[in-house]
Formats: sequence, structure tokens, C-alpha cells
Amino acid sequence: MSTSRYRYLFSPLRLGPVVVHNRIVFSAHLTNYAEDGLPTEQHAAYYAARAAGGAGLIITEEHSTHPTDWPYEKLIHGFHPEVIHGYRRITDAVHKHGTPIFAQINHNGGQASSMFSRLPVWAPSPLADPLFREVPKAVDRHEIAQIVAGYAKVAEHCRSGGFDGIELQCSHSSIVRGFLSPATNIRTDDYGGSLANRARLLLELVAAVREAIGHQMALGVRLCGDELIEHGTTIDEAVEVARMVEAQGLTDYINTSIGVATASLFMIEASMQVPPGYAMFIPAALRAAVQLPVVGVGRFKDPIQAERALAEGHADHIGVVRGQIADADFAAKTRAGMADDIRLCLSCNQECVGRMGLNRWLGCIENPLTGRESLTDPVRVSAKPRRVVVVGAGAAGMQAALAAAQRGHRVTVLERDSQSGGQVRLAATVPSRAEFGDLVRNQFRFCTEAGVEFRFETPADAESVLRLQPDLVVVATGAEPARPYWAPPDATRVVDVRDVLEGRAVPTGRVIVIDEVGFHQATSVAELLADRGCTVTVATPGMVVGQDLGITLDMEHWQVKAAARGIEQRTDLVPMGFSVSDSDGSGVLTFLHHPTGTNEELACDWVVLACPQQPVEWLYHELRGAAPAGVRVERAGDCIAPRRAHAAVIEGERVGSAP
Amino acid sequence: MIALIPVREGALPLGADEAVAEAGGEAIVAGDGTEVAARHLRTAVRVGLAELGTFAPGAWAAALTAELAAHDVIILPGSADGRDLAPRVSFALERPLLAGATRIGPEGATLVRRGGLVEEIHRSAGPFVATLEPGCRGIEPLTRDAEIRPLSLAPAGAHDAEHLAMMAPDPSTIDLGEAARIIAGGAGLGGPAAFALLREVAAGLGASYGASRVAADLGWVPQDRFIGTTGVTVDPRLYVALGISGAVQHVTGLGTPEHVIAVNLDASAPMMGMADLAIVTDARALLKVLADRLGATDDG
Amino acid sequence: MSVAACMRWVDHRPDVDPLTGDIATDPRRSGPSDADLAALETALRLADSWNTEVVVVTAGPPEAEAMLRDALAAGAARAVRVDVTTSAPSEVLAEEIDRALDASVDTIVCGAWSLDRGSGAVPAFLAARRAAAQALGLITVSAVGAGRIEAIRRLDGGRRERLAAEVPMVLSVEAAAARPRRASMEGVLQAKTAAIEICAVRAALIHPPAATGPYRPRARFLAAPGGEQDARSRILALSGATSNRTPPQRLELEPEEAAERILAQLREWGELEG
Amino acid sequence: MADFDVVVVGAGPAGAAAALVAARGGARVALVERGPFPGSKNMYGGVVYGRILDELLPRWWEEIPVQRWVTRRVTMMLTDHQSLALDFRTTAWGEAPYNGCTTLRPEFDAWLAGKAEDAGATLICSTTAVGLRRDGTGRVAGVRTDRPGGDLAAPVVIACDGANSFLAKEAGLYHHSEPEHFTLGAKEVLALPRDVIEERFGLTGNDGADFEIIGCTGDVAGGGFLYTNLDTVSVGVVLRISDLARSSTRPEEFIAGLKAHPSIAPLVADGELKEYSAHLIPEGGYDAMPELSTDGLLVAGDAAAMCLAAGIWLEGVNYAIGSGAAAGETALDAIRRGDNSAETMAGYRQRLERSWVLQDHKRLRGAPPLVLSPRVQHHMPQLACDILEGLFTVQNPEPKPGMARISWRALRRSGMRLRDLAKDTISVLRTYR
Repeated sequence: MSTSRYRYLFSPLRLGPVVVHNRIVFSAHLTNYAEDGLPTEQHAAYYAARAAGGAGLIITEEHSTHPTDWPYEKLIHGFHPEVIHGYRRITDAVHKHGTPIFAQINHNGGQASSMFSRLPVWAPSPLADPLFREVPKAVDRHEIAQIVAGYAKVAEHCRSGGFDGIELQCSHSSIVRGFLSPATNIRTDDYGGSLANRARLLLELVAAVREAIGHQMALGVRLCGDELIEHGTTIDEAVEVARMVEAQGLTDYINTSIGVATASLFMIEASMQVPPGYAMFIPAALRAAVQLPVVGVGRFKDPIQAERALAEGHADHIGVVRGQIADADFAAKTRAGMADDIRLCLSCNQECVGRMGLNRWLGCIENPLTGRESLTDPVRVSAKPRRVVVVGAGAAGMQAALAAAQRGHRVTVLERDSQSGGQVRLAATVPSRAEFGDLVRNQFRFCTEAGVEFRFETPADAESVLRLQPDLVVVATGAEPARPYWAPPDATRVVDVRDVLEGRAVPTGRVIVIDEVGFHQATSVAELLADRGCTVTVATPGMVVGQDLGITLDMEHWQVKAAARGIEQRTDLVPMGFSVSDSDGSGVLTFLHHPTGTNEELACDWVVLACPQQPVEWLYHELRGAAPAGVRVERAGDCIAPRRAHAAVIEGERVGSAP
Repeated sequence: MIALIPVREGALPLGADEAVAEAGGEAIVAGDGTEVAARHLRTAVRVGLAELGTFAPGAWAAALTAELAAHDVIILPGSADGRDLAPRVSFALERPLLAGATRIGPEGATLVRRGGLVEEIHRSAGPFVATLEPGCRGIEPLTRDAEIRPLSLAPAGAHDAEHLAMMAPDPSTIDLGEAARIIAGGAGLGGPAAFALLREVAAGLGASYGASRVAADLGWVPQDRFIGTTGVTVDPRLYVALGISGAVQHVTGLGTPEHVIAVNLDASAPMMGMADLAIVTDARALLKVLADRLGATDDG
Repeated sequence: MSVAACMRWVDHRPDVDPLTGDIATDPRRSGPSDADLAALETALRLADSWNTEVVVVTAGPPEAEAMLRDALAAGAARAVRVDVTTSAPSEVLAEEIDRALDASVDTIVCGAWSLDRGSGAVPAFLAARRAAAQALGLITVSAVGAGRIEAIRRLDGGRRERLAAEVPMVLSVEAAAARPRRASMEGVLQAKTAAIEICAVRAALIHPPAATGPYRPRARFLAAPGGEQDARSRILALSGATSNRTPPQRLELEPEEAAERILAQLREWGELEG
Repeated sequence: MADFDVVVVGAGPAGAAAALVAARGGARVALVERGPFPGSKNMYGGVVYGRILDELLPRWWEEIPVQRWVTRRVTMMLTDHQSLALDFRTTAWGEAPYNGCTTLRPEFDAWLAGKAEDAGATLICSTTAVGLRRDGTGRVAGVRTDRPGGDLAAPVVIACDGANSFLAKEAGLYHHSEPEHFTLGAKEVLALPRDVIEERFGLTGNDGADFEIIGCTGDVAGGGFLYTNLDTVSVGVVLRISDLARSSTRPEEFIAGLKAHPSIAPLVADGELKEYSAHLIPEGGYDAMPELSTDGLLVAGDAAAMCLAAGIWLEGVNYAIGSGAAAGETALDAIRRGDNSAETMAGYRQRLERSWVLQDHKRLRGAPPLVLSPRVQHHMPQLACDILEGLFTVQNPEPKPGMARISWRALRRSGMRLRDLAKDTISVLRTYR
């Protein structure tokens, strides 16, 4: 009502027997917080933080319903009765904030491997999954009955564990999806062929789970609206399945998703390359066909975007996952009219999605607390405010400044440039990477609000820093390009990516971009230059350009865009030398093709380097020498060793929180 | 079911296509310039043209009665003219009116009440007339051209108001959400004086003016001019952003403009990344120049 | 010949249960809408120009008499309340109001729409019943001779229409059409004891809705990007990866050059006339 | 011009009582109200102690628009994470003649003003008195209003137009209006189902609870309150204006803090916000009251700072009614005598001095400064809570420390000296003797 300018986002809605107080859902996602197949205190603390932050509904990560399902190490084995204790810890922690919490239960089917389970994986048909490349066992009727019994058993565990509802993941990595999809179900019995047959398992599971949980708990079904694979489920079939589920009369809501986790994952947890709200057509189509409330997902990072989708009737609830990973108080801030204070998600996927594939716990590039909720004490204001001087207003420096200022210390940041943001700001000047800049924009805003003083265009040396009489100096001077040995100093057209982004160099004609770091540096600049009309080749000593783009789900997009822009990709090429052949600076780049040991020469007008950088550390050493006793000198980020932004944020937080 | 679409000078009213789609593609287009208007419909399958001249609800209702009596459900768009005509048709046909519907079917309609807080489902025992709220359902354009035929109607007289003239829309008063061209300013403009200039420039460009949240919060512009998260959401064809950094909260309120121009001293502002034309310059100084240029054009 | 002002007694911010759509109204929050107040003012002004008087009419519960007394205080000569206590369709209300008004009333002014039903259909039904000219959704009204007005009416998309109407006529006005006058102390004191005529309802035909609930936006049609194409094309359509976007141009210019560049660009896009 | 014997400005409890008494005495009374109806400024209620109505409206309890009868009165002290409560309950307050009730002010005010109308007073709403009319000799002779032809002539005007009364000020009756004498009352009304309220507060039927809270307003002197209506609870704070101006915290943030306190949160959890309101309370007590009368003019209710805000007592409505009734009687007296001179009007103050209205205020004149002092605001709650926490924390296998040691430690931590404590004890005893 009067508390909110949002007409729909904060109006309550009933999901079966459960009243959900607002429309913001923290929907299911992997966390890798489980240990030995059991939920942990970290799970409880993680979900509780989002409940405290105002989420309307929390849906946990999946709980496996059967021992044949163990596709990744840190999966919760819901079929073990021991999980109930952990469930209680989670539900109690979340209920403390008056927030309902549902459990997602699942069997991943053929989208798994036998590596952990040492049992053959089960699927409707013996077709190998494209990611796991393992031929599954086609389940018989007896095994189908076991699957159904497993779901019912886990649903009972969830009921005993205090959950308010159950969600069946039938969408992007599930045996139910396997049955529903014509691409993975080629059975000829009652469970294959017609859609009614393919949906049989789903309806059996719904009936069994409803039987197990009774009518005091909500039951939802998560459906995939478009698998984005050839011969897969598309929106028309998804709509039909939703109708069947509604007609069965046992389900309280429908959640949605897009893509198949083992084939088109990059469209499930889309990075900033994909427009926000891209999957909205799915809940819209389902909602037009059924009366059940429908949850929409897909890069909702801003409350107005969510409100708009609700107002246009595209969904009844909005899944905001990464938005609440980055800022647990997403909903509360919105409700309080402080939407501008939300630490917006970048959809960079570096520390959340990116770490899942690496078997590491879920974190966030912007929010050092994420993944550490159970270990971190609340920020307390220091009884002894200290004077902190930070040199450098990049990601590391600003995080240090923010952490210190939040603890009541007086912080001044000295920055040589006329604005904050450092390399991150620069990286974000490439159009498709613009959202990355929110990292430093968010930091700057929070710093300003916390009372940090910024002095721009203020180069620092030891003397000028110490004149400010600091108790702690944080050196965060970043890194600078290091010119490789093979690039002649006088080759004016061999430039760094930073020269291009800062406008010091404007390459034209034939450009070779050298990718020695394997992340966005080379590919984003290549894309930028191709858009400007250059003929671009990206060359790398590695086996693939942009080697690490895969973990953030940017690789597929890069490949598509490179192809569309005619960007040539060359691999296994080690640059050996450059000779200027023309007075304008153009020349010939010599490579060693290391698999064959042969040399290759490529003529070009410009060479743009994305190569390892070197730390800017002189100030740190100068200060260590000059600082009087009692003045601590610390450093953070690239000036220790050049790495990616998350390292800068974590180190900044670490030194800034302990002056 | 059939849609009745009142048109003026060949221009369709708000919500015309939605009304036709709701009626399943059957429509009667009434007014002046009906054929032109009918060809602009994207959801019509079959259209009857009732060339009745300038809007005159009394006379139109009388003239259309015989033609409409054959249809059980008559759907009018909830536009200004549609809302005015519907009760006259309902009265002439002696049928109930279900006004302000968001969904209309052969048996009845869902109506919004209390300014959109509640809905009522009404069932009608017999034929009825309804108006459909514009924007409530969206449309899926058909690829096939509609079959168009003129209707022969006996003219009817009634005591109606007399149309004197149409007045062109005034971009400065038009609802920002409907504006096709928007020029907006942000904190980078520095103060209320610049927004006075912005209004002039907007007028010169035939555009509506808007602002970012910061500018509205500082009171430089009224709150109803603020585009973004907590303000107005817009969907212009052209968007010119002066001194707006382009925080996501602003950008998500923007819709999908065909063309974007951004002006900012900060070359790395996200708005600059979105723009087709991004110019690094002082937006305030630029605004003065633009005001001069456009003012001079007017004088000449 | 006389003028009627037609007003509606509504709760300005009813409590709506967001889960059930149940409405709780409170007479203390109730009163005429701003548009109805503008209608009364417009009626009073027209009556002044035509040297006649205003009868104010409402269809509502006894509490609505407070509103009628305010109208009497402001200058209405008579007040009539049609004793309607439940919600009723516009055609029924129009029928009752029509019956409550003498034949001598040849101009009726209403608010553009009420806050509760909000369809704005009552004035058009009144016009239909009385075979009167209708001019609805007016933002200005002025008398231009005996029994004739000129007015500006708001259409869609910011367009407006200038029109004229003659008695018998029904007008409806938006809140901006006239700023309500302040009743004099004398008027207030007299209105406290003035008589209010009550008309019993005759039409019993009130159709309750089959069901009510909280408003739930209807799903607006949203095409699946890529439609029926193959999976790869759908992915490309969804991600916009290959959309043919004009490469952005970034220029550093002096303000004068920048202005030239912008105007030239607008001309090129066809967004600048002349 | 309209002619009356008495014009009462403001149809709150004071004005309605004044109009009721004067009209019953046969005077022609105009009761002028700024809002569209009496009580329109605050939609939701307060606690009213109805005994004052015994004389005016015998068996008032049978018709007063009650929400709940207060049968539970809790006085609480809060620190960041602790609370200490004195929880008093009596069934006696739940039976005639009752003690206090919670009520919705629009209902209560309209009811009382209706009584005045029944007695013959003329209620004129949506009308603001913009100034005093004076006769040839300069005496007050009615009011001017914002309506065309809006003067109301009367030999007696009773100003019941709320804190910081415009009319009393115009007449030069305010000598103190330092910000220290005002507090800001801010209140949220939260909707909760009736049965939830009854379960959480341990109530049945029409019983209600009233909490007065100190130690919940941070760096601003003040207090908090929480009371139950039928299906809403009101929670709020009263804050000293002068402190508030210096504080960076907004009133609604104090309410948010109070609602989040572990001892309060379970009581108000999930309440849907229905209304937020804030208004000025004259809390200076006896020593900050304005002059109460002059030629042709009487001041009553909040306008006369007739509000008792003495820590555990926070009462306004009963004093407003008491002073309003006395003003009505004085007005009748003046009209009967045909004399509205300052001397006759001074009878008003004498009436009040004789009644409990000013006797209470006089007796508790020291209370507001004491209640708002930093020691009562912060140190005492901390001290009391720390002592109890020390007493009740079980530290096995450590032996239980002695009471003296706990108290001494707590006192040291509270930053108070023993001397201060002794001094405070004496002033409390003096103030509330």
C-alpha cells in the first residue's frame, strides 16, 4: 500500500495454501554448499540472509531423489533421512523472517555421469547426453516406479524438515525433462510417443508427491519453455504440458525456465551478453493458457523491470537469483523506496555460475559476503576510528575504502585519474560489457554514501600520503601493460588493449589481437574493432581464443558474434616478433605455430595486445621504507599481482575491514 | 463477436487492433477515412466499412443498429471515442454494457474496477456490448491482408454535438509514456535553469522532455517527468540523453528506442555505450547552442 | 430550462484485500471525485451565464447527502438523492437519474468518470435516454450563447477536439475543467437545514458479478523471439547476438560542433523537420 | 454576518466538549472544524480515559465508539538487545465504569461532536479560522474564516485549534514556544487479524493492551508506545523536536527501530501498514502552558498544552475534554453576565485550578524535564537491564556474583555516578509524590 510505489511487486499472492508476501522469488540454483550430501549451516545462513532481505519466497537448490542421481559432487542427497536435521536448520532460519521456503526436488536423469554414484545413469532412452557423453540405461517400469517412490520419500523428508512447499524441477536438468522432450525420449511404450505419454511420468510424480505432502504444503512444477536444441521441447508443447498439469488439479503454481543445462546452459544463466528479461515469452505464453500462478525468470536485475513484467501480465512472480546473490537486501531496499541503493548484479557470472563448474562454493564478484554468510560477523563500527588513506580508486581501492568506512574509519582515496573505476571502468566501455561497469559504479556510490572522501587528479607519492597522517595506507595502484619482449619499442602500431579503450590508439584496417590472457580483454576489443569496421584476427598461443569465457557462459556468444562479424580466430600461435614494413607503422607479425614448429607471418596494420600485465608496486615499496612505526602499509588487487576483478574486491575487503 | 472501431480522418483509435483481435478478426470500421484506417489494422480478418463522417455517437448508433443486431457480442476499444459510442450502441440495441473489460468472450467479460484494484467476472445471459481496455492484451499481427467490404447503411439523424476542429497533440503536455521523441536531462545538466532550456529545445525538436531520477529528486523537474525504476516508463522512437549516466534503473524504464543519442562528459557512462551517437562534450553548453539554433530556426 | 450537476459519492481509497479483492469502504473517506467537483462548478457557471439554476443529483446512500449539502452551500438550488445503496450498472443508474430529473433540465454535467466503476458510461446513457447531444471528457467548457457551449475534448494520443453542443445536452468534464468555488458561510449555514428530495429506486434489475477478485493483469501477447525457426536461430534471436546494430559512433566535440552533428543526425533519421 | 454566542474553533475532544457544555447551557454555538469531519486529521486512534465523561455523559461507556478496553498496561525499558517490563493487568478495567479504551479518533471525535450537535451546536466543517475579529474596543468578538462572507461574530471564542494554536498566538497568549516544549508524535497503524492480536497480546474479547516504552529513541529524547485496536495495532514514538532537529534519524526510522526490537518485533510482525501520521504534541507541562484566557477568548486542549506527558503517563484526550468543558462553562458564565472581559474569562483558570486538570499538571510539573533527561532516557534502562542480565545469566561453573557487584559493574558501564542515581531517586520521588 502506501509503503510502496510498486503496485504489483509487493502485493501478496497465494500459492495454494501458502501466502507469499511479495512477488520476488529467490528461485532454485546450485550453491555447492552441501557437504557429504547434506545441507549445511552455510545453506541456512545463505537463505536466511535473503529472507531477512525481504525475498517473498525462497526455493532451495535441488535435492536428489534417488541414489542413481549424482551428477556433481556437492549435491544434496534428499533420499537420506539424515537430511531432515539440516532441512530444519534451513527452514527455521528462514521462517524466523516470516518468509516461506520451498524445496526443489529432482532426479537429473541422463544429464549425469556415473563417476560419483558408480551406478549407471537412468534416462528414458539410451541416448548419450552431449555434456556427460555417457550412454544411460533406459529405465523400465520397475525403475520408473522406484523413481516415483523416491520423489514421494524425499517430499516426506521435506515435509518433516519444515518446508512450506515442494517444487519439481522438470525443466533444464531432469529425468522428467528427459521424458517430456522428444529429443531425449524415443520410447515406444506408454511413456513415449505422444505428449500425453511423455508427460505421464510428470503427472505420476505430481500425484505421488501431493499424496506425500498433503494439502498444507504448496506444490509447484518447473517447466522448460524452450530447450533451444533441435527436436527439443518448444513453447507450444510447454503450454500443452502446463494445461495438463493444471487439469490434473494437484499443482499450485508453475515455474519456468529456458534451455537444457547440459546443452544450452549459456541461455539458462545468461551473461550480460543477453538482454535482460529475455525468457519472458515463456511465462507469458503459459500464463495466457492456464490460471495457475506462473513464475518468470531470466536476467531480472532491476525492480522496475520486474514490476513491468508483472504489470504486463507476463508473470505472477519474478525469479531474481543473481540479483539477490549480489545484494541480499534487493527486495527490502526496493520496498523501502531505495531501489537506487541496490548493489546491482552485473551478470558477469564470474563468481556465481563460474564457480559451480569448478566445483567451488557459490560467491559473488561484488559481494564478498556471499558464500560466507555463516562465517562472517555483522559489520561493527569500530570504537577507535582510524585514519585510512587509499591510493587508487579502482575496484580494490574502493572496496578497501568502503569496508573501512563502514566500520567507522575516516577514509580518503587518492586517485590519479579524474574519475573512479580503474580498469573495470575501461573494460565496461565496450558496449556488450557495459554492465560490468556497475561493479565500480556501485562501489563508488556506496563509498560516497559511507562518507569516503575522494581526491581525483591527485597523484600520490610516499611523502604526500604520509602527510595525511594515516594509521593505515592501502596501496591499490593496479597494474600496467607490460610490453612483450618481441614487440619493438618503436613499433607505434603495436599497442595494448588499454590504449584502444582509452582512445590513445584508433586501429584501422587489418588488426591482429593477441590473446594471451584468455578472458574478455581480447575478445571484447576484437568485437569493438570489428564493429568499427576493422578486419580483425584474434591469435592465441592457446588451443582456443578466450579460454576462460566458457566458465562464465560467454564462450558461445563470443563464437557466434565472431562468426557474424567475420572475426578470424587463430590458435596455437606464439608471437615471435614484429617488423615494421611501412612508414605508417604497419608491418608483419611472426608467429611460431607450436604444434608443427613452423613459422607463420601475418601482415597487418595494427597489433593489439591482450597480454599479462605487471603490477604498479613502486609506491608500496616506497611507503614501506618511509612509513614511521605505527603506520601500517597494505596493498590490494593488481598491484600485488595482476588478476581479475574478484581478487581486487576480496583483497580490498580484507585489508579495509581490519585497519 | 465483432469489433466496432470508431475512426477519425483515417486514424485508428487507441486499442483498435486489440479490440479486433479479441473479436477474432471481425470488425466494422466507422467514421471518415475508414478504408485507410482498415488497412492499418494488423489483426483483422474481415472488415466492414461504415463511412459515417465525423464522430457523432447518437447518429452512428442509430445508423449501425441494424448491422450490429446480427452480432451477439460487440466490442469497442476503450478509447475516448469507443467509450462514448459504446453506451449509445448498447442503448440502441437494448443490450447490457460491460464497460472496461480486460477479457471478453461469448458468455461475458472480466471487468476492472476501482481504478484497476479489483476485477469482476460478469456473465451475460444474452447479447451484450463491451469496451476493452487498451493495452490489456497485446496483439499477434496477422500476415494475411484483411478482406474489406463497404457496408451500405441507411443514414440516420440524431441530435449530436458539432465537431469544430481537431487540435494537434502538444508534445509538452503529452503523456511521457506515449511520446515518440524524448529528450531527457540528468544530473549532468547542473540545475533547474538548464531544464528550462531543455524544455525549449524539446519544443523545438517536437519532442517531450524527461529527466533522470536525480534531477527529479532535486526538484528540477516535476516527478511525472522522471524516467526509470520508480518513475515513468516510456517507449519512444528517439531518445536523446543529455548528462544522463544511464544507471540501469534509468535504462530499464526506457523501452526500446530505435535511435539513441547520448551526450556526456564521461565517455564511459553506460548511456554512451547504448547510444548510436555518443558525444563527449559539456551537455550544458551544448543545450545552450541547441536552444540558439532551434530558436533561430523558429524566427526564420 | 435548467442545469443539473450529477455527482457520485465514492470512497477515494477503499481498502482492497489484495488476496481476495474484497473491498471495505468507509464513508469518512468518501466524497465526490475532483471531476465531479469540476462538474458542479461547470454547472454553476453555465447556470450563471444562462441565468437559471442548478439542481444537484446523486444516486447513492444517505451518507451522500453531506456531498449534496456541500453542493447546496456552493450555490445549487435543489438537491435530489436517488436512494441507491448498492453498486449498479451504468444503464440502471442513468435510468434512475433520468427519472429523478424534471423535463425542464436540458443540460446535465457529470464528472468524466467515477472512481469506483470508472467506465464513464452514465453520461452517455443519460444522453441516449434524453436524445441529447453528448460531449464527454471535456477539459474546458464555455457558454457561447443561450443553451450553447463550446468545449475542448481530450482524445487519444494527446490529440484534442474542439466541439460545440446545444441543449438538450449531457457533458462530462475532467477535473481540470473548472476549479471548484468555495462555499460562502451563509451558504454553509443555510445548507445545513435545506431539504433534500429523495427518490426511491424503481429499477430492481441489479446484476451482481459472477465472481470478484483482486486485479490480475492479463498476459499481454509476447511473441517468442525466433518464432518457429530452428534452435540456433532462436538462440540468436533471443541473445540479439547478430542483430544488425549500427556501429556506435563516439565523438569528442566542442559544444558547437556537437549541436551541428546532432541536428544533422536527426535530419538523417527523419526526426527533424526542416 | 452569522451571529453566535460562542464560537468554538476545532472540533476535537476539547472543542466538542466546550460546544457540548455551552450548547446545553442554552448558548448558540458554532463549532468550526478545519477538516471535512471531526477527527479527519488522524484516521486512527489513541487511548482515551473516559472517566472524565462521567459528568457530561453518564453511562458514556455504553455508546462510546470503543475499540478495546485497556486491561493491560505495560511499562517497558529497552536497550539495544534487552528489555525490562512492568506488566500490570486488572479485570476491573474491563468492566463499568471502565478506565481507558483505545478508540479510532474519527469515530470518537465525530461521536463527541455529534453530542454537541444534538445539544444544538452548529458544526461547520472544511472551514479554517484565519484570525480573530475584534470589536471597537479591541476585544475579541468572533473569528474570521477562509470562507467568503465567513466572519462569525460571538462574544466568546474558544480556541481548541491544537498545538501551536494560531488564535492563541494571535491573541498574544503564548509566551513559551521554544522547541523543547514540543514533541513530535509519529505513529504507524498496522493491520493484523483480530485473533492474532488477541493471541500475541494475551487478550480476550474486547480487552486491550497499552505499552509505554522508554529507551527506544536513540539520541533523541522521547519514548515509544504500542497499543491494540480491534484489528490494528498502533506503534509509535514521541520525540523531542529540538533533539530531532539535530539527529540524522527520521521519525519513521525510530518507529522502524522500535518495531525491529526483539521484544517488540514478535508483537507487530507481518502487520500491514495502514497509515503513518505525525503531529506536534505540546509536552512542556504546567510550566509551559500559555495564558489561558483574555478578553473574549479561552484556550483549551492541546492549544493550551493540556497534555500530560509524564513518562509513564501519556494522556491528552481526557485533559482536553476537561479543559474544554471548563471553557464551555466559563463561556456560559460570561454570556449570562453579558461580560466577556478578561476578568470574567479568568474564571476559566480558576475552574481548572480547582479541578484535577490543573492539579495533575501542577503536581507533575517536574515530570517532562525529568522524563526527557539523558539519564532517564538512556542510562536507567541500560542500568536496570544490565543488573537483571547479570543476575539471571547462569555462568556455571563460575559462582553467582553478588548483587552488589553486579550493580556496581552495571552502574560503571552505564556511565552514571552513584551520586546521580541518588539525585534521580529523589527527584522521581518528588515529582511523582
